[in-house]
Amino acid sequence: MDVLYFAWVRERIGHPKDKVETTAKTVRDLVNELSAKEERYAVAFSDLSALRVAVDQELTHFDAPLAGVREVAFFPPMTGG
Amino acid sequence: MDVLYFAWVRERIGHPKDKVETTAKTVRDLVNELSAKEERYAVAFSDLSALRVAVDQELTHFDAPLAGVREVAFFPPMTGG
Amino acid sequence: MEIRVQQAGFDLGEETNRFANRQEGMGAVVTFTGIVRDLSTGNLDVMEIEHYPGMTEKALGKIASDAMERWNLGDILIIHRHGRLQPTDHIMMVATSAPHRVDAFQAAEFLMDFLKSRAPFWKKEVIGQKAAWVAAKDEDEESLSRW
Amino acid sequence: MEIRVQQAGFDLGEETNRFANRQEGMGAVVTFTGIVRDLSTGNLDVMEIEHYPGMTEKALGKIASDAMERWNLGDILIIHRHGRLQPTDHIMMVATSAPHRVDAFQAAEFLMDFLKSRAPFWKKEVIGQKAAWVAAKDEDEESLSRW
Repeated sequence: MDVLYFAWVRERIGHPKDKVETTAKTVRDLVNELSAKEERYAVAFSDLSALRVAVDQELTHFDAPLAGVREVAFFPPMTGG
Repeated sequence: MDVLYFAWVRERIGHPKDKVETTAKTVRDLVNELSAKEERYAVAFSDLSALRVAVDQELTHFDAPLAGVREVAFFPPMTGG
Repeated sequence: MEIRVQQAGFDLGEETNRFANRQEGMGAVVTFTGIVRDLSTGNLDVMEIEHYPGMTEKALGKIASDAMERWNLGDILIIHRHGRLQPTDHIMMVATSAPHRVDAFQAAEFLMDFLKSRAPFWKKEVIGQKAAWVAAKDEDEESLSRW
Repeated sequence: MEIRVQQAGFDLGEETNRFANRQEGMGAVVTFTGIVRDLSTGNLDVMEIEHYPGMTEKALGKIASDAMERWNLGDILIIHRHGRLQPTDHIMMVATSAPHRVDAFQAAEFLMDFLKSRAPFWKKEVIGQKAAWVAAKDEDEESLSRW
């Protein structure tokens, strides 16, 4: 599964993308798995209310299931326009 | 006093402007005076709810006073834009 | 504030660029353009727009000043044509600039609502030998009540 | 519907004319343009805009389709830049056309509200050696509730 990071999430984690082998059932499980792996992930994910998540390029919530998913992305609230 | 007509009011009356000597106290008095003068005025002014009036180039109502006024204009509701 | 009442056509793109490029510190520009459209009922040949010289400029100036007071704006442009127009001709445009988008949008809508029912323009549609003055819509008058 | 996500600049006037001129039977065109403005706090040197290639186009496509379904529109144009921009550069524009003005205005505001909070763009302001991500505003999220 590709895990992507944008804006300050990318900066805190230090790279834009991970390839992850995971048995995480939900986005939240994946977040916990990544946070346990390294401190910089724990820091980036410390306040989920400041984050948004997209699964296969659709905005969703942290309890979304990951079965069959190819791409998960984490980023702060958008500021386009 | 200049009395101006626009759009179908102008067409019904047959010309765009009258120079009027009047002792009319209000717009409504002026309308009655003009309507009494000739049939085409009476026709043009038959339904005041379908008309608007401007006094010295400001929209106003039919009971507006005419003292010191230089220009009165009658026309249908506007349709610009 | 720039207000022009003119018979001549105008280039929407050029006016939009000229307006946008002279703004300083503005984050948002909104434009509205009114276009002569063909009638659903048939082939419109000509749209004639009559206006009240003198009062037109005053009324548009008042509407623009009211908008400048009411919202945090940088600038306003209003161009309105009169005379004989063809389908697809641009009738008029307004442009607003503001630090933030909500002000630019609100002011542009306000300008259009008041311009429609308070600026002395009258449209006449000519189809072949027939000509008919466009009737004002109740909804245009009602839309003023939201401001 | 035309949606472009690009690094290159665009000419607002040309895009506006091109959009307006390809409409048929439309009486109203509304455009919104977002411009990099200098900060009240000092001199902005650069605005960097990051986006999520792939998702950006999908999200904008969805927002535009929703607007087409919801209002009586002729067409929609969305252009959004990414990369490094300077103060006074145009960041993005939307254009809508409709038979009547209310649809064109409403759809343009709807597009902007959703584009702000639902399309994956992130702005970073660079002043000298300092850089800061622009924080999302609560009011932008709240403005979605009116639709």
